[in-house]
Amino acid sequence: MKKLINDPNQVVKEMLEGIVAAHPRRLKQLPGTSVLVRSDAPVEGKVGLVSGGGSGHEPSHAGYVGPGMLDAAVSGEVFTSPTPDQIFAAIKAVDSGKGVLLIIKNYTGDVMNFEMAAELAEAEGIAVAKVIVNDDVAVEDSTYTTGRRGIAGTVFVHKIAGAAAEQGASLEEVEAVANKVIANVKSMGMALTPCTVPAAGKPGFELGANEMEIGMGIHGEPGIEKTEIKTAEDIAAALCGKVLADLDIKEKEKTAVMINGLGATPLMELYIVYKKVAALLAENKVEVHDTFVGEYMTSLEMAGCSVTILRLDEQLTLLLEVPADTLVWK
Amino acid sequence: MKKLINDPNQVVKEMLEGIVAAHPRRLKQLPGTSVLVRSDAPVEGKVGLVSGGGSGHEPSHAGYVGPGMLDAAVSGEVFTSPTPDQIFAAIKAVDSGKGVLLIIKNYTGDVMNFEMAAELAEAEGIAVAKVIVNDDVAVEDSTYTTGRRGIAGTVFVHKIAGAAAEQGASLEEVEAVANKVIANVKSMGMALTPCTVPAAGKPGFELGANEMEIGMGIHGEPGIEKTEIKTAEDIAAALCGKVLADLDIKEKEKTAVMINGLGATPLMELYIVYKKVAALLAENKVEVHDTFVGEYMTSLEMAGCSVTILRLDEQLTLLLEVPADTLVWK
Amino acid sequence: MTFDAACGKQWMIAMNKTVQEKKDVLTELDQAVGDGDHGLNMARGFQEVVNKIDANEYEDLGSFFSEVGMTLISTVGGASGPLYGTAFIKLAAQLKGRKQADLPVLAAAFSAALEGIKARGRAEAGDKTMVDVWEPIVTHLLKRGELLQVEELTRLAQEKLEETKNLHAKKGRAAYLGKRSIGHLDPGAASSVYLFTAFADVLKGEIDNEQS
Amino acid sequence: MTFDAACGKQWMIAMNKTVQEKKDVLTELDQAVGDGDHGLNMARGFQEVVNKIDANEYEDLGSFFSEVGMTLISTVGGASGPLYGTAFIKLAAQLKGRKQADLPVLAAAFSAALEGIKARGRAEAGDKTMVDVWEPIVTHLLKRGELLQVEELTRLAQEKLEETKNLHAKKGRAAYLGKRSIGHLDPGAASSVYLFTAFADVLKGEIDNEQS
Ligand SMILES: Nc1ncnc2c1ncn2[C@@H]1O[C@H](COP(=O)(O)OP(=O)(O)O)[C@@H](O)[C@H]1O
Ligand SMILES: Nc1ncnc2c1ncn2[C@@H]1O[C@H](COP(=O)(O)OP(=O)(O)O)[C@@H](O)[C@H]1O
Ligand SMILES: [Mg+2]
Ligand SMILES: [Mg+2]
Ligand SMILES: [Mg+2]
Ligand SMILES: [Mg+2]
Repeated sequence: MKKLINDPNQVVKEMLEGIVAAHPRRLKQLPGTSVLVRSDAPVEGKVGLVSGGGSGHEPSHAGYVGPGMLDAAVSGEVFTSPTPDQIFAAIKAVDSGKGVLLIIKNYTGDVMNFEMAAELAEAEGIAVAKVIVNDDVAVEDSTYTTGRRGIAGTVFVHKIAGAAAEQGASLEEVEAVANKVIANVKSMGMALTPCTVPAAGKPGFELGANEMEIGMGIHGEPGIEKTEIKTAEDIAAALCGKVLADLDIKEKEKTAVMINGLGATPLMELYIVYKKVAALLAENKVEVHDTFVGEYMTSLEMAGCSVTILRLDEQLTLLLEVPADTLVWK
Repeated sequence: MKKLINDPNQVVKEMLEGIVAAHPRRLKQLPGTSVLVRSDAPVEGKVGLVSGGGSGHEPSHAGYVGPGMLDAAVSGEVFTSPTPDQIFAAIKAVDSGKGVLLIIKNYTGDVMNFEMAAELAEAEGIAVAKVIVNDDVAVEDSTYTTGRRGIAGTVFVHKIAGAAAEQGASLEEVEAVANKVIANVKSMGMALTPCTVPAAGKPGFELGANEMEIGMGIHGEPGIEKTEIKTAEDIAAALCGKVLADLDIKEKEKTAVMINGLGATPLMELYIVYKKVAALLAENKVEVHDTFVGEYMTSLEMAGCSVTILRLDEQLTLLLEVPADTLVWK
Repeated sequence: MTFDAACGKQWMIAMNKTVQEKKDVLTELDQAVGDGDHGLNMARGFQEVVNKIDANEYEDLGSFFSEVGMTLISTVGGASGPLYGTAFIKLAAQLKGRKQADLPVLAAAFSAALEGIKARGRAEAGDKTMVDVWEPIVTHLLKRGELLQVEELTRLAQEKLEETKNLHAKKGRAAYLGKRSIGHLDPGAASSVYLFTAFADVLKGEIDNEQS
Repeated sequence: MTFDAACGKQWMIAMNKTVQEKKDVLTELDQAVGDGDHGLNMARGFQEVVNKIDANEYEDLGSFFSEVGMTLISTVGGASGPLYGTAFIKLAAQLKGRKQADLPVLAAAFSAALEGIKARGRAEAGDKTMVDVWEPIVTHLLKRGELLQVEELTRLAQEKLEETKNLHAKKGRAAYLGKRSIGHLDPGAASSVYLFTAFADVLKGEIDNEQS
């Protein structure tokens, strides 16, 4: 394990201290917690947005805290959902009386911890709504199982729900638009190399010198299948094909596209992937309104990428375009 | 070599196509070249700024093209300076009659190719000025040698010279402020893992499982020495110490700091490094006006980081704060 | 046999000891089907439980288990934190005000704990989760009451863990693997075996004490 | 012995053949002290040179070498592109209007090429660059004139390359290594050996032709 760290058991704590030291005008840390909130929280007359999850997905989630996006990001240990007390602290810190929306990625742990926090908040009379992001089409969708994972598409939920909240929408309205994004956003990822949870000290899985994992999650969880490495074009076609099919997108529909790097993939390679994705969308006569290429939802130092497509209507387009002022999304 | 590519010999071409496909409103490619210019180039009444170098440093340099920063980025093959004809094409495309500043990193290849391009441009009557960035304190400074390399500090030159140009400064003024940044910016880097030039197919150097390279450049060129891996704190202290000593910074002086990831280093680790850098600067009573943590000048998928410190006076502070509108710096 | 807060402490200390020793085993199980943090999560949580309870005295089993549950909830995170946390909170609710409990009372409390896990996790037996150990153990405790042989408990837990190997995961992170989850043990079921083994050891100690 | 554009073509074809074969060798040398692209740069550049000249006829040596130089300048990049490019442009300037050249004329032209390299790169002999091969070769060519023995050329180039091993680099990317550059051959000196070896082979062919 080669990492720029001091103590594998202190990485989250030290990272949060580093973030706050670097961006004191933007972010503050709730004392004694792993919660970062925008420095002017709670914002009067605005629904509060809380997201979070395990650490190791940076810039998610602190990178999206700020005007026009999230009010708070709660960080758990690496790849481990934060605990209810932490989430509850975040909810209290961002509630201005207009209620709080929790944006949760669909992992059992996250769902349970956020639910427990919501129960605590409701017991104190705070209005809380929850949305659960499940954009990962790599996973079979079924009501009998946990369902699909939430991955990079979550960032679009942050952005669009954040814009609605900033414009003064009610909790119900913000929840509704967040759910609209969730219904219209799909993603799929792949990995070329594994990643190592610092405290675990060894890679979460193995891939041969010539292997890749298709349908990879963002926690080193195994994906759909291991195959031989393919070209960027084949990979783009596989990911994009499954996403488009699942979205059931029609000609002339408008989309936003995200090519997300998982941590160690050079931007150069993400753009090479996008070149093919753009060609496929053009072939399918799908309109691309805007494109985002970079690291938005990572998995430590994993090499690989995910492709996310969001179907846009007029409301979503407008909200996507509202400027935000966060570390990553401006 | 595990890469998301199609053909190792086409990576630059395909990347540029991907960038233009993704950001058609921001950037356009000069036909038949590897030059990306801001879509409204040449901008009337503004000095043009051209930077570039070998590819593999993304988001440098195309990520900094746009209002308030560069007018054009010229991309060579991976880690290979672009050729004079390409640079010349960029100069012609961004010159509005007010002259063009070339921002060159101090590598023999870059210097010679940009110089030859400048000669071609001057022969056509275009006023050209050149500045050479040499912020890497890892390298001995001497008039008998090539001198120091240009690394991540270059981004501050782009930003500040870009702001001056956007405000209507003359070529001489833009050149002067660029040189002021260069005189006041120092960096040093280190690597945990090597990187692989796609067409070479194997890593540029080797590091043992427990080794790191201190003073690493951004091309996989060896650094000052190989040592055992140290903690993030020790590494931060080593890099920051050398940079501060070289800058000869005094108490109460104002700075901007950049912790730059070389490609595969998680943001988490960069912030852990920054935590220590912030502590060291506080100890030295150095004021940090602004901090930038992320991937600004990479070296393909190398793991490692560099620390850059820029001494700010009032002029540089104001210019640093002017908003830019580029892919990476806003 | 009666079980009091002192027994509870012994139980948690024994559980923590096992978990610290087996941290890597749990992590490896979780690497195969999940995200590789279950050993870290359990080690962090039960260490904190032991730190907390060590310093304190407890009036009754309710306040003891409540402390355990709250500590797990606020230090473990992930899926296992709320689940184990809920289980202990349910034990606490059932045993509130009791200084000690006999086997039938404990069995009823474990039954409530199991219901708590199932409600929180929306999992059933067969979904390849900790429920696959908890449910047969609770059934057994309820059935045997005072007649419980502690060795049966340990053996049964271990058996049920082995059976998770052939299951196709429906809940938790392993569910994302679909059929590829078959052939691996469930990490939470494994940590549950440690929990019931530690419990059985405490019972055995008590029974031996009483008999001597 | 006279040298014309046809000889020039042979020279470039031979050089390209070697460079393609030795691409990995050059890359490895450059990985040790630089950024590992010298083999790729040379292979890209001389391939393009061969593609360009193959299709064309050249009136004189000037237009031939000018094409070679411009092609290298616009396809190689890096440090070696401007340096080799400048060298050929200087050859072109010296040989402008000449259909053919004898050894003393060629020697003078190479001398101008060397000056071009040194002016462009601001390097001197001893700085561990291609100049460490070029300078002694040019001196030798000037000294021997018509009396040149081609084997001497190849041997001398090879010898001078070996000597770069013990030099401490002052120019080019290897200079960043400081003392750690000692013990490695200079990649550009190695490609220069290929260039002069290919040149010597063409001369040898011409001489053999004339004698037969
Ligand atoms: N819905 C559920 N119901 C019951 N148990 C579950 C559920 N989801 C997960 N588990 C248990 O939790 C264990 C995983 O715990 P852990 O690795 O600590 O959390 P996470 O999965 O969030 O990383 C699984 O092995 C399983 O036994
Ligand atoms: N200033 C210089 N003068 C003469 N030759 C130089 C100079 N700098 C570099 N070289 C030559 O160029 C070679 C490196 O070429 P190459 O690897 O293609 O370019 P780069 O160093 O830009 O990657 C060196 O081995 C050396 O022989
Ligand atoms: Mg987890
Ligand atoms: Mg190079
Ligand atoms: Mg887990
Ligand atoms: Mg090189």
